[in-house]
Amino acid sequence: MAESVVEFVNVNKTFGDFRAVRGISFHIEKGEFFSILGPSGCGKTTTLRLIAGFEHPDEDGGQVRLHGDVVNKKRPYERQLAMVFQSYALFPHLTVEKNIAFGLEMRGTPKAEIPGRVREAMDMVRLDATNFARRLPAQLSGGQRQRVALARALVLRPSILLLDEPLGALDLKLRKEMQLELKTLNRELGTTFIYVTHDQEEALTMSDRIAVMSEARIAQLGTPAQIYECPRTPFVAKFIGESNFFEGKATGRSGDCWRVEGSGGAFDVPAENGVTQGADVIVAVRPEWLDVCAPDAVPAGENAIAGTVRDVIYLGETLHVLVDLPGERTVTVAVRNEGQLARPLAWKKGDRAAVAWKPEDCQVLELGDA
Amino acid sequence: MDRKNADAMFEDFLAGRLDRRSFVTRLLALGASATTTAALLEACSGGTTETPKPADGGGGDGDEHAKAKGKGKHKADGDGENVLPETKELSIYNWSDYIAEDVVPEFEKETGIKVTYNTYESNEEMMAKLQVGAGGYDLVVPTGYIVTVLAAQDLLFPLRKKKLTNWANLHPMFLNPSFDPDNKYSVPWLWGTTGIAYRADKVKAPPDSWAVFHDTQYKNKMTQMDDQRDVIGSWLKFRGKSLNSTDKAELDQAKADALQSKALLKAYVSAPVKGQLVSGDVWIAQLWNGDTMQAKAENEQIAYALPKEGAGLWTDSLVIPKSAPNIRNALAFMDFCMRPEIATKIADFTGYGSPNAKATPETPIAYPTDEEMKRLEIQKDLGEALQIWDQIWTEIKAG
Amino acid sequence: MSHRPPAWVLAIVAAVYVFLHAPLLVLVVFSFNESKYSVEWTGFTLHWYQRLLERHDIVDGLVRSVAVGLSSTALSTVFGTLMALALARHRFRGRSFVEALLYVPIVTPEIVVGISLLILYVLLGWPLGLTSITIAHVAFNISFVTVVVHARLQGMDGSLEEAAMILGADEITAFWRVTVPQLWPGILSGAMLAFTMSFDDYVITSFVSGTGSQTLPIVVYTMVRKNIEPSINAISTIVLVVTTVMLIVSDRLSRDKPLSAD
Amino acid sequence: MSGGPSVRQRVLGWFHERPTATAWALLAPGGLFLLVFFVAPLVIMFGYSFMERGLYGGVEAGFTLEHYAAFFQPLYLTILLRTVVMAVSTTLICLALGYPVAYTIARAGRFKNALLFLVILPFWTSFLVRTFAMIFLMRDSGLINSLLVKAGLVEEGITMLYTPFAVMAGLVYGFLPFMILPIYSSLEKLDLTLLEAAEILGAPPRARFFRVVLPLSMPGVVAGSLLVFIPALGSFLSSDLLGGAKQILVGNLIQNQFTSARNWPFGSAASFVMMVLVVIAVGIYLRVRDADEAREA
Repeated sequence: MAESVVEFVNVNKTFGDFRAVRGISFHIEKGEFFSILGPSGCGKTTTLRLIAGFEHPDEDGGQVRLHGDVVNKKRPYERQLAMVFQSYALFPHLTVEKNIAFGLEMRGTPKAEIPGRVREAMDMVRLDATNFARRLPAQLSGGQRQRVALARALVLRPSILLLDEPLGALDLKLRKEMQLELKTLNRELGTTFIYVTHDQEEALTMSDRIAVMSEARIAQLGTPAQIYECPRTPFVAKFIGESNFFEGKATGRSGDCWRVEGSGGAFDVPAENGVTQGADVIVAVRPEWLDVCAPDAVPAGENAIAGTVRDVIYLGETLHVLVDLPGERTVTVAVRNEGQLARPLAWKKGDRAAVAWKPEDCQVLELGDA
Repeated sequence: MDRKNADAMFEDFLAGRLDRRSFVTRLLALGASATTTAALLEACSGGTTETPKPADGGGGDGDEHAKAKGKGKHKADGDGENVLPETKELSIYNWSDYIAEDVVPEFEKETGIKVTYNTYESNEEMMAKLQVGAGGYDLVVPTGYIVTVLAAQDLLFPLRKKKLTNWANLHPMFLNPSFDPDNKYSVPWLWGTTGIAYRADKVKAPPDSWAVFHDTQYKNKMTQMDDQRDVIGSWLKFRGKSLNSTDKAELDQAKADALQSKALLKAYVSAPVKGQLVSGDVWIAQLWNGDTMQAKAENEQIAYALPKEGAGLWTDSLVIPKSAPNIRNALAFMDFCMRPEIATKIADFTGYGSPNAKATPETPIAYPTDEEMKRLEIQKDLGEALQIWDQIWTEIKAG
Repeated sequence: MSHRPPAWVLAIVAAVYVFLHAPLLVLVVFSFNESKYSVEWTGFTLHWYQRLLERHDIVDGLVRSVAVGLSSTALSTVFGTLMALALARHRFRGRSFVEALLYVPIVTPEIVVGISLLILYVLLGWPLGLTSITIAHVAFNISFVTVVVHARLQGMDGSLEEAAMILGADEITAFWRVTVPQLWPGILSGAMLAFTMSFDDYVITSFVSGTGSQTLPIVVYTMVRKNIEPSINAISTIVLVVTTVMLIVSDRLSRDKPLSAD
Repeated sequence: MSGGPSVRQRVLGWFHERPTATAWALLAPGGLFLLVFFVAPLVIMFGYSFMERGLYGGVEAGFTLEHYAAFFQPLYLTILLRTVVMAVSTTLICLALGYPVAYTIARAGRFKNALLFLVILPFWTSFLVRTFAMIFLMRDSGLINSLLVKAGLVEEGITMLYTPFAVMAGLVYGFLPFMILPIYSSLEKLDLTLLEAAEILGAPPRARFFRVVLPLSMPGVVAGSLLVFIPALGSFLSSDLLGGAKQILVGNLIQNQFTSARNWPFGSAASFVMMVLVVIAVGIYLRVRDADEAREA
C-alpha cells in the first residue's frame, strides 16, 4: 500500500447541535488527486477544513492524521499545507507578488530566495510576472485571480494542496482549461491534491478517487468508474450522472438472477448483491444502458417494461427518449445520435414502446438511504 | 503657644482635616503645655459629636493634604498657619461675568498662585458639583439661602476669620446674615436686587409694578427669569406676600398670575436676555440690577426699576467647600477681594453692589434708597416646601 | 436606472440642502462682520478671531476638548475593535447578552446617561474632572465604534485570515498583517465618529465636568446663552472648518483602500 | 518550528482550545467598561427611583412606588404626551424631508458621494453651533426678519424664536441626517432590476414606488425613525434655547428634578418612564428588522 499522507479515523465534528461530519474514515495517498464531492451542506467543506486545521474534531471525535501524525489539535500554521480558497482570499491590500511571497515570509524563507521563488510560481501558473507582479488583486480578472491564488499556494512547494471549489467562479471555458492545468500540475509536481467540489463532472474528469458525501457521511468512495458505474446508494446514483430507478420485491431466484416484481412490471437483477427472498429491491440503470424498442421486439434475455413515448429531446451527441411507464414514472433512455437529418430516429411522441436492459447492466442499490 | 493657635488647630481637627494622631503630635511639637493639651483633648472627646471619619466628605481632602505635605511644601513657621498646607494653586467656581477681568491675573501676579477659574449659570449647577464631594473647587459663590443648604449638608469649611485681615472693611449691614449667623462660613461677595430691566426708548412709561408682565401691549416683548424662585417670587410680591411663602393658597394665586403672564411672555430666560435687550428683541425683562448695568454699557437706553410691590434682595457669598484642596489660598483670595480697590473694581465691572464699606464704585444704576430697601426681601431656603414650589413651577411651564 | 426623480422631489431636496447649509454659511459669513449686534453687513473684519485669542477660556476649552477627544477615542477604539472582533469572528455563549449590552448606550437618551453617571461618581466619590469626562465619553463611544467596525468586519472575507494562517501566519501575525490593514478604514471611521461625538458632546459632559475641565462645548454653551458678540460665530467657523477638513481627510484615507478584491 | 512550542504559541494554543474564553477575553475590556460605567449607573438610578428623596438632593433609604405613582398625575402625563407628540412630529417631518433626499442621492450617479458628503457635513458639526445658527437666523432682529423687512414683505419681524416652531425647526435641523443616512443605505442596496421587473409587469411610477421601493426601504425608514425619535424624546436643550423654556418636556423635567427641585428619586422615575418609551420604540424597530431578515433568508 502506498504512503498515506492524510488519514481520517472515525472523525466527528459537531457545531452546537449540528453534526457536520459523522464518523468518517478514509485515507489519501501520496500524489493522489482526491476529490470530495457532494451537494452543499453535506459536510465536504468541513472535512477539508478539518484537514486544514480551521476546524478540529470533537473531543473523542476520532483522529485526523497527516503523514502519520495525529494533528487533531494542530493549528493551520503548524501543518505545512497549502490551500486555494473558493473566494481566492487574496489579500486586497497586497500586490500580486506580495500575496505570493506572503507564505514564504511566514515560513522564514531566506529573503534573497523569495523573488526567484515567486517568479517560478508565477511561471508555473502561466502568469506574466512583468505584467502582473505589481498589480493589486482588484485590478485582475477572475481567471487571473484564480491563478494568483494557485501560485500563492504552489510557491510553498507543499506536499498537500487543498482546493475548496477553486473553479466555481469561473466561466465554463476557463473552467475546463483550468481543470486540465490542475490535473497536469498534480502529475508533474507529485503533490497530493485534495479537491472539494459539488460539480460531479469536474470530479469525474480530474480525480484519481472520489469521496461522495451525503448528510455528513461518506456515501461512497472509489475511482470515478466505480462511482459512476457501480453507485452503491440511490443518492450516489442520482447525484453522479443520470439514473433511472426500478423497484419491487424479490420473488424468486433463477440461476444467476433474482426475479423482482414491481408495480410496473417484473425484471431480473444479478444475484450477487445479497438480495433475499421477499426483500425490497431497487436498481439503477443509466440512460445509456437502456434501449428503447417496440414492445413486441424485446431482445431475448433482456428486462423490458412497456410504456408510451412522452417526448424526444435533442442533445447533440445523444438523444433522450422519455418514456412514460405504468405507475406515473418517466424513464430516460439515451440513444446515440446518428444524424437526425440523415437517419432520423423512428420514435415520436405517443408511440407505444418498451424500455429494455440487460440484467447485468443494472446496479442493485442499498436501501435505507434515500 | 497661645490659645488662639490651638483653637485653629482644633477647628481643623473637628472639621476632619487632621487625624487624631497628627493633631496630638503636632500640638505637642508646638510645645503646648500639658494642661492645655489635656483641656483640648477633653473638649475634643466631649464636643466631638462629629468625630472625623476618613470616609466622610473631608476624607478625600485629607489625602490631598497628605500629598501636599509629602511634597515638602509645608513650612512650620510657628505662628499656627502651618496647620494649613501651602500649595500654589487655587480653583474658583463663580457665576459667569461675576468678577472684574483683571482681578484674577493681579492676584496670581502678587501671590504666584495659579488660579483655575470656572463659571456656572445657576446655583443648582454649582450645588450638584459640590454634592459630589470632590469637585476640587476651593471657592464657590452661592446665593444667600444656598449657603444654608450647603452648610446643612456639611459641605462647607468654617472660616478662619483671623486670616482675613480686611474683614473690618465689610459693611456691618452684610455681616451676621440670617442665612449664615455670625458668618461662620461666608464672606459677602456682591449683593443685588431682582427687578425689571427695560428699554426706555420702547416702553410708554417706565414699569413700576410686576403688573407690567400682565400688560398685553407688550406681548412678546417681555421675559421673566428661568428660575422658579424668581418667577413665583415676583407674583407673590405682586400680591403683597412674602417671596418665601409656603402657603398653598398664596402659591396658587401666584401660579394663576404667572400663567396669565406666560401667555404674554416671549420666554423664560435669565442672564442671556442681555443680548436681546441690547438688540431690542426684548423690551422688558425681569433681571438683576448688575446684569442690567452690563447691558446698559452696550446700550444707553436700558434702564432698571424696582417694582413698588417689592422685590428680591440677595447677597452672594464666597464660601470654601469642605473638600477644597487649597484652603490657605482660598482664604488669601477672600482677603484679597476685601481690599477696597479690588472690591471697587469688581463692583464696577459687574454693576452689583459691594458689601465693602470702603469700596467706591461708580454706580450707573443707583443703589436702592432706604425707602426701596424696605420693600426688598431676602430669599430663604424653602426646605420641604420646595416640592410644592416645584410642582407649581412645573404646572406653570406645562400650562 | 435612468429615471430622474420628479421635479417636486428635486425641489424638496434643494430646499433641504439649503436648510442644512444656509445657517452654517450665514454663521461663517457673519464671523467677518464688523458690527457687534446688527445683522447688517457693515464691513469685513478679523476682529472676532483676534478676540478669541485673547479669551484663554476658549483656547483652554479647545485644548481640553482635543485632549479628552483623543484619549477617549483611543480607548473606545481599542475596546470597540476588540469587541467587534469577538462578535464577528467567534462563536460564544452569551452573544445576545453582549449585543443587548451594546445597544444600551445607543438607545439611552443623553440626559439619562449624564445624570446616572453623575450619580455613580457621587457614590464612588470619584473626583470630577477630565478623567471623569473621558470615562463618560469612552462609555458612550464604545458601542458606536463596535457597530462601525463590526459592519466592516462582516463585509470582510473571513477566509483572508484563514488564508494567512494556512500560509503560516499565527493568529497574532494574521491579525496585524491581514485583518488590521483590511479593517483600517472601519477602525478609522469608528475613531472619527468617536472623536466627533466626544468633541461635540455637551449634555453628558456638563453633568460630569469638574474644576478645570470645561471643554469647548461647555464654553460655547455659555457663549450661546449670552449671545452677545460675533466671537461665537468665529469659534463656530473654526470648529466647522476643522471638522470639514477632518471629514475630507478620513474620506480620502478610507477610499484608498478597497474593502475586498471585488 | 523545531523545538518545543514558544510561549506565544502556547498562549495562542491555550486560547484556541477555549473559543469562549477567547471571545470573552476580547470582550472583557469594553464589556466591563460598559457594565461599570454605563449599566451600573442605570441600575443605581433605577434603584434610586424607589427610594425616598433627600431634603437637599440625593436619596434616603427606603422603598416606595410613590415616584412612579406621582408621575401618573395629569400634570406629568400632559408633559409626557406633549413630549411624545413633539418627538413623533419631529420624526415625521424628518421622514417627509429626508426620504426624498435619500432617494435622490441613491440615484445621483457620480454626484452621489458629493451629495452624501454635504448631508454628513452638518451632522459632524457641533449641535450647539447649529443651534446657535438657528438663533442667529430666527431672532426678532435676526437675519431672516431683517431680510423680510428689507424686502418689504413684512413691516415688523415675525416672531420665530421662542416658539414651538423654533423648537421643532431646531430638532429637525439637528436630527435630519440621522434619517437620511439609513434610508439612503437601504435604498442604495435596492436591486434596480426589481423596478424594471415592476415596470414590465405594468406598474406605473406611483405603484413602483409604493409597492416596491417603499416596502424594501422600510428597514432604513424604521432605523432612521428610531435614530430621530430617541434623541428627540430626550431633548431638553432645544426647548430651553429655542423654545424660551416655555414648554417643559420630559427632558427638562428630569433635569429640573436633579437640580432645582432636588428630587432625585422622582427624576430617576421620570427617566425610566422615558426609557420604557425608548424600549418600545426599539422593540418596534427590532420586529421590523427581524421580519426583514427573515424575508431575505
